[in-house]
Amino acid sequence: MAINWFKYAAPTNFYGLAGKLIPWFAGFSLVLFAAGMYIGFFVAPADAQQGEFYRIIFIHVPTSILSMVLYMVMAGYAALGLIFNTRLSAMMASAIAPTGALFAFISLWTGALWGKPMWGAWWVWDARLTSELILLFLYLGFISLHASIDDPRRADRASALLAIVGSVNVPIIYFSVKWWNTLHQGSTIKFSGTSMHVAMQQAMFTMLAALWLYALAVVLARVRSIILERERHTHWAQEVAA
Amino acid sequence: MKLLVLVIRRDLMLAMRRRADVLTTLFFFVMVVSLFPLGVGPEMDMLRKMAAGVLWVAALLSSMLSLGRLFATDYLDGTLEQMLLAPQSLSMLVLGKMIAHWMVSGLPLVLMAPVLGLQFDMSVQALGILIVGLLLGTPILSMIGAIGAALTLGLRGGGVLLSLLVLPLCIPVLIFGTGAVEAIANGQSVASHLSLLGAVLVLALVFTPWVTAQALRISME
Amino acid sequence: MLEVTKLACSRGDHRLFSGLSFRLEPGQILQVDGANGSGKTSLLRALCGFLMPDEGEISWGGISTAKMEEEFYAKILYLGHLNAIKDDLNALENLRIAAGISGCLLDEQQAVSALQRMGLRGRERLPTKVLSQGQRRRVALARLLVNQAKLWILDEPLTALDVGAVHLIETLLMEHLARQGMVIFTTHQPLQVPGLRTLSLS
Amino acid sequence: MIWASWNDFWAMGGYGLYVWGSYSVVALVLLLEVRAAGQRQRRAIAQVHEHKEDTDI
Repeated sequence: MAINWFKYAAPTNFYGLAGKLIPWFAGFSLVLFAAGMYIGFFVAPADAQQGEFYRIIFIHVPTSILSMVLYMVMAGYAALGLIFNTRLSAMMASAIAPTGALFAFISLWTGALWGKPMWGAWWVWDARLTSELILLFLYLGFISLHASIDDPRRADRASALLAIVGSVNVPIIYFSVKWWNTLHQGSTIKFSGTSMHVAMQQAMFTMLAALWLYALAVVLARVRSIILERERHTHWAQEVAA
Repeated sequence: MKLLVLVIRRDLMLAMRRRADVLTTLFFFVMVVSLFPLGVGPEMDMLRKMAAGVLWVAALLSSMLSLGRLFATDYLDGTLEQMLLAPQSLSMLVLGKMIAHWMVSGLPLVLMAPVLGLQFDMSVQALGILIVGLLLGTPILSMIGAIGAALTLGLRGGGVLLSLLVLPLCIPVLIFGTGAVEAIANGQSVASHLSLLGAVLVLALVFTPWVTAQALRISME
Repeated sequence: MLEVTKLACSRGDHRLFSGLSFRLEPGQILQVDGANGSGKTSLLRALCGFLMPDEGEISWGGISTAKMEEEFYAKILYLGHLNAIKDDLNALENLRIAAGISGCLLDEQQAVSALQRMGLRGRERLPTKVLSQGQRRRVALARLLVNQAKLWILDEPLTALDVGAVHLIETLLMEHLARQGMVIFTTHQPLQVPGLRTLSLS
Repeated sequence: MIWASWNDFWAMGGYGLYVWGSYSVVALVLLLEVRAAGQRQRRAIAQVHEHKEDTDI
């Protein structure tokens, strides 16, 4: 029985599929959250230099990684939506943006709280934190452009183009900020993965998986709402929303 | 090629008929730069250190200011529609508009920068590098700004939204431009900074006209 | 030859028309009529490629216009509600620039004679912002005289025109049709041209 | 269990403010996002019903 995957490219079919997947993603995400927190707080030992406050990285590092990955995934969907004119990809792009922006904000917040005991200041113009701040601006640009255009079709296509231009610029920005940072302060301490205790690594990857599944669940839920909003005048919507 | 020259001549002719708009961009640039010593204090060594940064940020803001009009007036009176129907490539036409915008808003900044640089007691070499940096950098601001102007065509809060979209993308230009001036001040070589700026300029020259053309088609739907 | 098959357009999520098919042969003139908001302008804008239709195909000589792009643009002349003239420039500059952008370079003499034929003698060098609405429409319509487009797409060309100008437009249309040109247009005022076909949207 | 007692756990080696400050904000933000997504879904369904009344008249 060959599953015709293209059937799910249609927003209306995707609505049902997403509905079935969300509980699984949400459930596994909670399980992994619990596991990650347990390993992170009850198994991983204190760090030699940083004592106990290093445990913030179990949230800071995964959210930074995911905020970047989600931006690229968003730009990918945006490109698909523009090139193949598929409405579902455009909806996915605008569904990912808020979650990506929140991850960028969380990464900045936890970065600041980690920076205070580490470097003695709430905000340090460290290369990673600065690039994360710029990534947050790119997200806000995407969201506000999409919000300020009334016609949904133009909103999707305009913000998609912005996401693609943004994704081309992200590496340039990351490089130039790192260049700018080494120019002024010399490179900050590298938190290389190898020197970390194995339990720390496990906690980090578990939290990363948990956050990734969480993002999937929230994005799918949001895309379902977007599909419903866009199809509200169709009979299909009336049946689904009965 | 003829279309490019035609569009540049057209936009320059229009700009000359509305000379005031050209001057407002320049006056804004001068005013913003002159505000900083009032805010930070007159100590010369402090001002010298931040001169490049102040001039570059002011250049960034004043080119944002005039970007709104790049397509807006043509959109309102219907000439933009006719441009979209031009039998030559729209990218070439858009490149013409970008060049015309740069000549009206970017070039005056470059010419005015040395005068303002003296206010900040910049050394002659630093001024020289600043001008070369601005010459390479301001066209990039016009080109990336044109993408924002095309995307926010006809939207309510267009001006502010335009800056929110475009400024993050201009950060590398700001970093390389100011970095070059700082390098010369510390006696290091500026080759790397300016070559990076040149690389971004070439990248922008190749991609932004096409992207802006796509943005215009999307906005004109 | 322009052919439209099963075209459907919508504005926002409101469907304007669907299943629209018609053909336009050289030398033919077609008027699109329908109540306000029935999608007349959207149809013309879809033909120009401004509006992406939901369904249906627009082809020119058998080739889809979406694929032809610039090649198709050389074949058409579109005149919308907006006059597409710059207020700061005078009529002469406007006409020469508009012609230049649409691909045919015009010397001063040709432009002046076109403007004079449109009844703008003596006003060629005045900034268009001082001209009346009717005169500005004449400046916009002067482009009909100076281009080689085969298909004219005119959206209410007669707005703000006096009786004299309407007759002038009618003669221009007939000359264009005589040269095996094609016209598709909308209008709220009557227009007498032999061989006029109408396509109703409502 | 690496913590001597529960209040050692909360103290987090003197850095409790920073660790729990960040984790509580993270939990808050994620919960708010989930709630917002739920609200948006309910509003979308309500919009469909509203639209249904319009077409019925």
